[in-house]
Amino acid sequence: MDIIGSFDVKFLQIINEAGVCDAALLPSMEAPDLKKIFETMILVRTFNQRALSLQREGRIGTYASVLGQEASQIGSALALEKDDWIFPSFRESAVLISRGYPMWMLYRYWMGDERGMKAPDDMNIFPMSVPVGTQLPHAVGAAFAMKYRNDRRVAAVYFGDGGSSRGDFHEALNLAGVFKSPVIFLLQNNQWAISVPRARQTAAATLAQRAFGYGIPGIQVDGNDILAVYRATKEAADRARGGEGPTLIECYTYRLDDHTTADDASRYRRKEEVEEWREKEPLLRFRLFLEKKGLRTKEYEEEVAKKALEAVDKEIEKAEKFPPPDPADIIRYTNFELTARQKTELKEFGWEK
Amino acid sequence: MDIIGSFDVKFLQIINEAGVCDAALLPSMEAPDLKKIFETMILVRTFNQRALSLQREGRIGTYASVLGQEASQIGSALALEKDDWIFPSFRESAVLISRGYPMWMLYRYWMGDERGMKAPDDMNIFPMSVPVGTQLPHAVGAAFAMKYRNDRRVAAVYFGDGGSSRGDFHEALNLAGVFKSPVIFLLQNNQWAISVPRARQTAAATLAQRAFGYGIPGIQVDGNDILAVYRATKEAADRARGGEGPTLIECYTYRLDDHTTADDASRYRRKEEVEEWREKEPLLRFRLFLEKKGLRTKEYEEEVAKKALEAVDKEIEKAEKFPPPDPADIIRYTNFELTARQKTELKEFGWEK
Amino acid sequence: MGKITIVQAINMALSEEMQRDTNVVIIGEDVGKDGGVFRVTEGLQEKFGPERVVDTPLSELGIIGSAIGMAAYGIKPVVEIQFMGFIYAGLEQIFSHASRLRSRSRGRFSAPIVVRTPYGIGIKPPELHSESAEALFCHMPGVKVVVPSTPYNAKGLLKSAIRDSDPVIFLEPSRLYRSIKAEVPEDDYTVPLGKAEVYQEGKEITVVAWGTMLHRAAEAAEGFDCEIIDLMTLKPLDEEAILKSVRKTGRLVVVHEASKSGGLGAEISALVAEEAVEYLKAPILRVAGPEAVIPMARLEDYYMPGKERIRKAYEKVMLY
Amino acid sequence: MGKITIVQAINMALSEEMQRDTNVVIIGEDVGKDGGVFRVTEGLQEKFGPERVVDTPLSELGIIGSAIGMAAYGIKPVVEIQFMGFIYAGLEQIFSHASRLRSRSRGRFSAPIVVRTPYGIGIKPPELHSESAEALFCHMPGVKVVVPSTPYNAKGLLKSAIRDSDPVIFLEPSRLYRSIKAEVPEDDYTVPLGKAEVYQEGKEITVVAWGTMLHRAAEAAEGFDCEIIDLMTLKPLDEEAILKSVRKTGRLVVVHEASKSGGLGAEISALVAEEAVEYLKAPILRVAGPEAVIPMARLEDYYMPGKERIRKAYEKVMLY
Ligand SMILES: Cc1ncc(C[n+]2csc(CCOP(=O)(O)OP(=O)(O)O)c2C)c(N)n1
Ligand SMILES: Cc1ncc(C[n+]2csc(CCOP(=O)(O)OP(=O)(O)O)c2C)c(N)n1
Ligand SMILES: [Mg+2]
Ligand SMILES: [Mg+2]
Repeated sequence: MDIIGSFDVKFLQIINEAGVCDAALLPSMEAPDLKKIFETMILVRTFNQRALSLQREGRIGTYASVLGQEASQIGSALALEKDDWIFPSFRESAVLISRGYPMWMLYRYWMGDERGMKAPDDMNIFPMSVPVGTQLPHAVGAAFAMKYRNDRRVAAVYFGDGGSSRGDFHEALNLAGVFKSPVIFLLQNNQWAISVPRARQTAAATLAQRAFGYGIPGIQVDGNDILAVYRATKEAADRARGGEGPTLIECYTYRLDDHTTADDASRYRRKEEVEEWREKEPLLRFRLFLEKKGLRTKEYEEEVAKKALEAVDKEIEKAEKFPPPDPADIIRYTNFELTARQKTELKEFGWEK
Repeated sequence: MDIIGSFDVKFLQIINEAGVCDAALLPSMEAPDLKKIFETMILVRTFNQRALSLQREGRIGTYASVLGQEASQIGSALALEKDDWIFPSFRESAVLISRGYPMWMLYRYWMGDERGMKAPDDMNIFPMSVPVGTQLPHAVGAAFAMKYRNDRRVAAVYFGDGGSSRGDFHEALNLAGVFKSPVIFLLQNNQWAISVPRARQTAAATLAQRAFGYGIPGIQVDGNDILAVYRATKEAADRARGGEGPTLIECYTYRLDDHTTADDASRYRRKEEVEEWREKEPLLRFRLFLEKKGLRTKEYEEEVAKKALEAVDKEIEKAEKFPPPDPADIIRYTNFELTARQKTELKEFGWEK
Repeated sequence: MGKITIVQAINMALSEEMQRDTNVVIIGEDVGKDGGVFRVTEGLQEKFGPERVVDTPLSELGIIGSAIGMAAYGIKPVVEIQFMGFIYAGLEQIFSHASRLRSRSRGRFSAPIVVRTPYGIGIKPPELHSESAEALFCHMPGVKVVVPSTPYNAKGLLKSAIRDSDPVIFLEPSRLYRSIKAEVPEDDYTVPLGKAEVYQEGKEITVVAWGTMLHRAAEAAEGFDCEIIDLMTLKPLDEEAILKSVRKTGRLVVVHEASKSGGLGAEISALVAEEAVEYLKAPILRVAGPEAVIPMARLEDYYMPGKERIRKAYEKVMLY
Repeated sequence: MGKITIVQAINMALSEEMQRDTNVVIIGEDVGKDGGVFRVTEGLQEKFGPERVVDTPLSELGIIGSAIGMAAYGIKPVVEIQFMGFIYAGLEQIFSHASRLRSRSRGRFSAPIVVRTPYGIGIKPPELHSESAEALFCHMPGVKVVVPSTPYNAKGLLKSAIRDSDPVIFLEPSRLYRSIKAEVPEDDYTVPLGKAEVYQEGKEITVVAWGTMLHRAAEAAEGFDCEIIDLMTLKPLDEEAILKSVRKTGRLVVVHEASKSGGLGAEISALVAEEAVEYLKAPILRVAGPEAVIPMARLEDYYMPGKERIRKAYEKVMLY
């Protein structure tokens, strides 16, 4: 039988678990860049820890922790330009915080307030998508429009290993391939979709290899290695801006916490597995790397932690002081203009001002 | 970068365009088997030609020709066992005829009569699926049930290059991979989805390579080589029965006619392309093969053609003499038992007996 | 046996039906080890094994689509969709296939699947976890739509749904899952599909409701002489039960959570306007959600018809 | 200019809007070289190029889903779905995203897409090519639903739809595509969304219809004093137009092709039963399809409300 095509699945790692890096692959970054990454990681982790405790105290609703996925999220988010568009799922707090999204708004969102998802005007960040995987086509469409308008921008869409099983994934990647749209598919393979392990999500050995089926490049990166994620994303973004179309990046990482605060992962996964992965978690590794670079001092770390805590506390205060939403908002944002029935309903419900 | 996976896409051809075969790959078939194949091809072609003329005469409705795809359809259909289940799309007349489906019923169907899709009790043939690609999950489910019941059966589902772009394709192949269901995905890549050429359907070079993304075997076969299609299907069926799960077979073939009788392909594709493919059409090639085997005589061919015409004419007569459907059927088959409203409606419309 | 919740009653129905018929299989996301996000299928995988309680990839279309093939082959899939807001990906499979397979094949094949899903407003969850889209299914011929309102009828209706020969969309009001408890017999009883029940007799106002709103409508009825009908099966409608009551009371209020425009209340109202208009003493009122997206937690209570809104409707029809 | 068909009128609207606004882009299956299976987009790819008239893979979910991203980014996609029966794969994108993006982002983003699709019964096509599922969209908050009935309003309504700030489902009655011809101005006029039109004045029966059924309802009206309302926009309903007419005539008949149960007729009936019941002299009748799957060619005519069925309804309400 003739062989009419051949494909290799590649894996990118730059810093290994011991903090040792492959200098040839290192993105060109100065100390301030590296510090910015570290500081963002700490900020995110602080945000996340506080979110978990606020939830326990009943001050916010169900929350989806990003613990363990900081490298995959921050590394990719920082590799993008200010005008690029982001299409997050519900677990992308770290992406949003990296882009400067106001943390108090994120907290508001998790308090069950839609206003938390009204991105500031200078941020092209779509509301988090709750139905898993359904956001992928949106990114493809925005990327189509960028190309149509000759804007040198990129659309980046985040989703999980679970999301990769949905038809939306397939149709989005296929359309992006056909349109050669400037879109980056940032698959956060954190090994679990609630209680369903990666191996039950698909029989394929990697998710990166799906890319071949759409004629687009695909790569698996060590999703706990923030510089590998950064580099792969940057390369994909450059290619996209250069008119070379979409890329699938599988960030191989791990969800260290429960699925959400409403979940109890001990029902379905072994503690040992979690512990193994805890040793590979991204902050540990980046700390070692910084240490080797001579950028890590005790004072610096303490300073960063303190600042993060202060910042987060201020944001929580702001979120909690924010006035409650107006019930009329329920109706007001449904259509561009109120329909006759909506006007009647506003009156009937006594929501009219 | 490490390579963590490698894949080759293979192409299977047994008889080339000159009718020369690769003896090592030839399925073990005696003269009667080969003749049966030939006779089925002629029967199908006769059915098809008559359908096209009946449509022109206004005696049937819109019809989707199978011209050019006989090898892909008949070769695969004959490789399956009697109890296997078939899930066809609307262009699978050749599959159905190969399985002995009453041709008069097929004509009735194309006359716009649902009764034409009520498969005889001894044939596990689902009604043709009109919404493209949506039948794939049904085959996966039936295959799941076969495995659940320990029936050594196979589900075979037919769909086109167009159908392979739908989310249903993705979710079906992925589920089949996870469940290891005994299902064969018989992709009829006839190079066109109405006016959309294969190259615009996806940026991937082959459709067979999609299989890698689901961890299942995939192969491209020369879809105009009936023995190659037969062999690949047989192997897939054997594997499926042996508990080894699903296979994707891309039959590389060509739609020689318009999409349907309602279409005019000259609007969107070059005549030369069609002519090139006409030279590769499956019957031409199988004739040459039979000739080399000494199985083709003028008398035999004439006899086969005559019998086919007689058979088809009888079926047409039967179809046309069949009494018109009862309007009450509209309502009668909606639910297992009539609802109160349906009972009222039957009365109101005067359809009650 | 003590009092049990709707979650437990449904679990009991599933367990009994699986015991009774080896064809019954549960499929869905997290239904196995995890026992479902609401724990409705808890313990069933242990009892019946992973072949019969099947965890799937995240694939609503594929789950519902493959259930159709399973049912056509002859086994009985009971699908769990995690929240009603995620059933939309499977609508084509339900509308174009499950509901039509019998008609398309003139009776040769059918797809009697059961699709269970938590539905409705009231647990302050994230977005799209509170859908109340029953009307979509009620318009589509060929499917049945069922909503239980008590542990007793949850068990009995689900058993009927599993034994039914048509596809059944079984909507479980998530707000009621654990908020009502009642005695539920351990016997093998069923509650028939297609039959409404008079939840409370009365003479002056017919109230039609289902699920969570049934209880609200009943609470609001204090001081009114309401005949409250628990619809239970939303499709096919028990037309006789509704008409009989309205012919007696001359007044009709329908209460539901979904947006009023095009909601099931419209069909019930239209039925009466067509068949019993001459009995009407008052306008037919629908107490329902506004024409708006169902909000997240902070505004949820405003959206959902509350006691006051319902009482106002009762008051209004009593003015006539 | 001579008389033109609805197909031509829609083509004209598309061409004019593309000329007027370079943001307008057409996407769909076979819309380019082939000009669409009904030739509605014929000639537009030649005129505006393949970047603006975009042939896509066979991917309804992807087409509608990506249109949402396009619209949010600021271009104006006009999607063609080949037949309404194939829109179901895109329902999640419409229900969970297009219709909610504005609300979810509190006005920061919106998805004003236009989804055009041929719809309805009457051209004897294969299965699922005759869907009449408008009611599904009418129940979902946040989208508009439009059905033209003449070449004039087809052009004017489509132009309004393209300029609208909400997602619009634009349903084109395939039976009317080439069966009516009329003069259509070459000017840049629009017909507003949300407004019904009195197609024929009358005093005794209010008839509400749209698309193909409008013409049937009018033909059947001979000998009756019918006020016939062409709804045109199905969502949001022009409640005032309906109520005003019913308050005058005291009788209402709604005619539609879709299954009666849960069809849009129910909402119109319920509106009247709620707001104008005291004006009613007769039951509100709905002439509609039965609770059944829309059949293929041989039985099509039986399913679709015919003149006789409509006349019977007129006769019946006139008995009161
Ligand atoms: C379409 C859909 N189905 C089900 C759910 C319920 N649900 C929420 S998250 C989740 C698992 C998602 O897994 P994955 O995509 O891997 O993302 P992760 O949670 O791991 O970040 C499920 C099943 C949902 N939100 N959307
Ligand atoms: C979901 C869906 N979308 C659109 C159509 C209209 N349509 C019928 S056949 C066809 C092309 C199908 O192409 P392919 O899958 O390659 O099959 P082929 O016609 O080549 O056999 C289209 C677009 C349909 N039937 N179903
Ligand atoms: Mg995951
Ligand atoms: Mg094709």
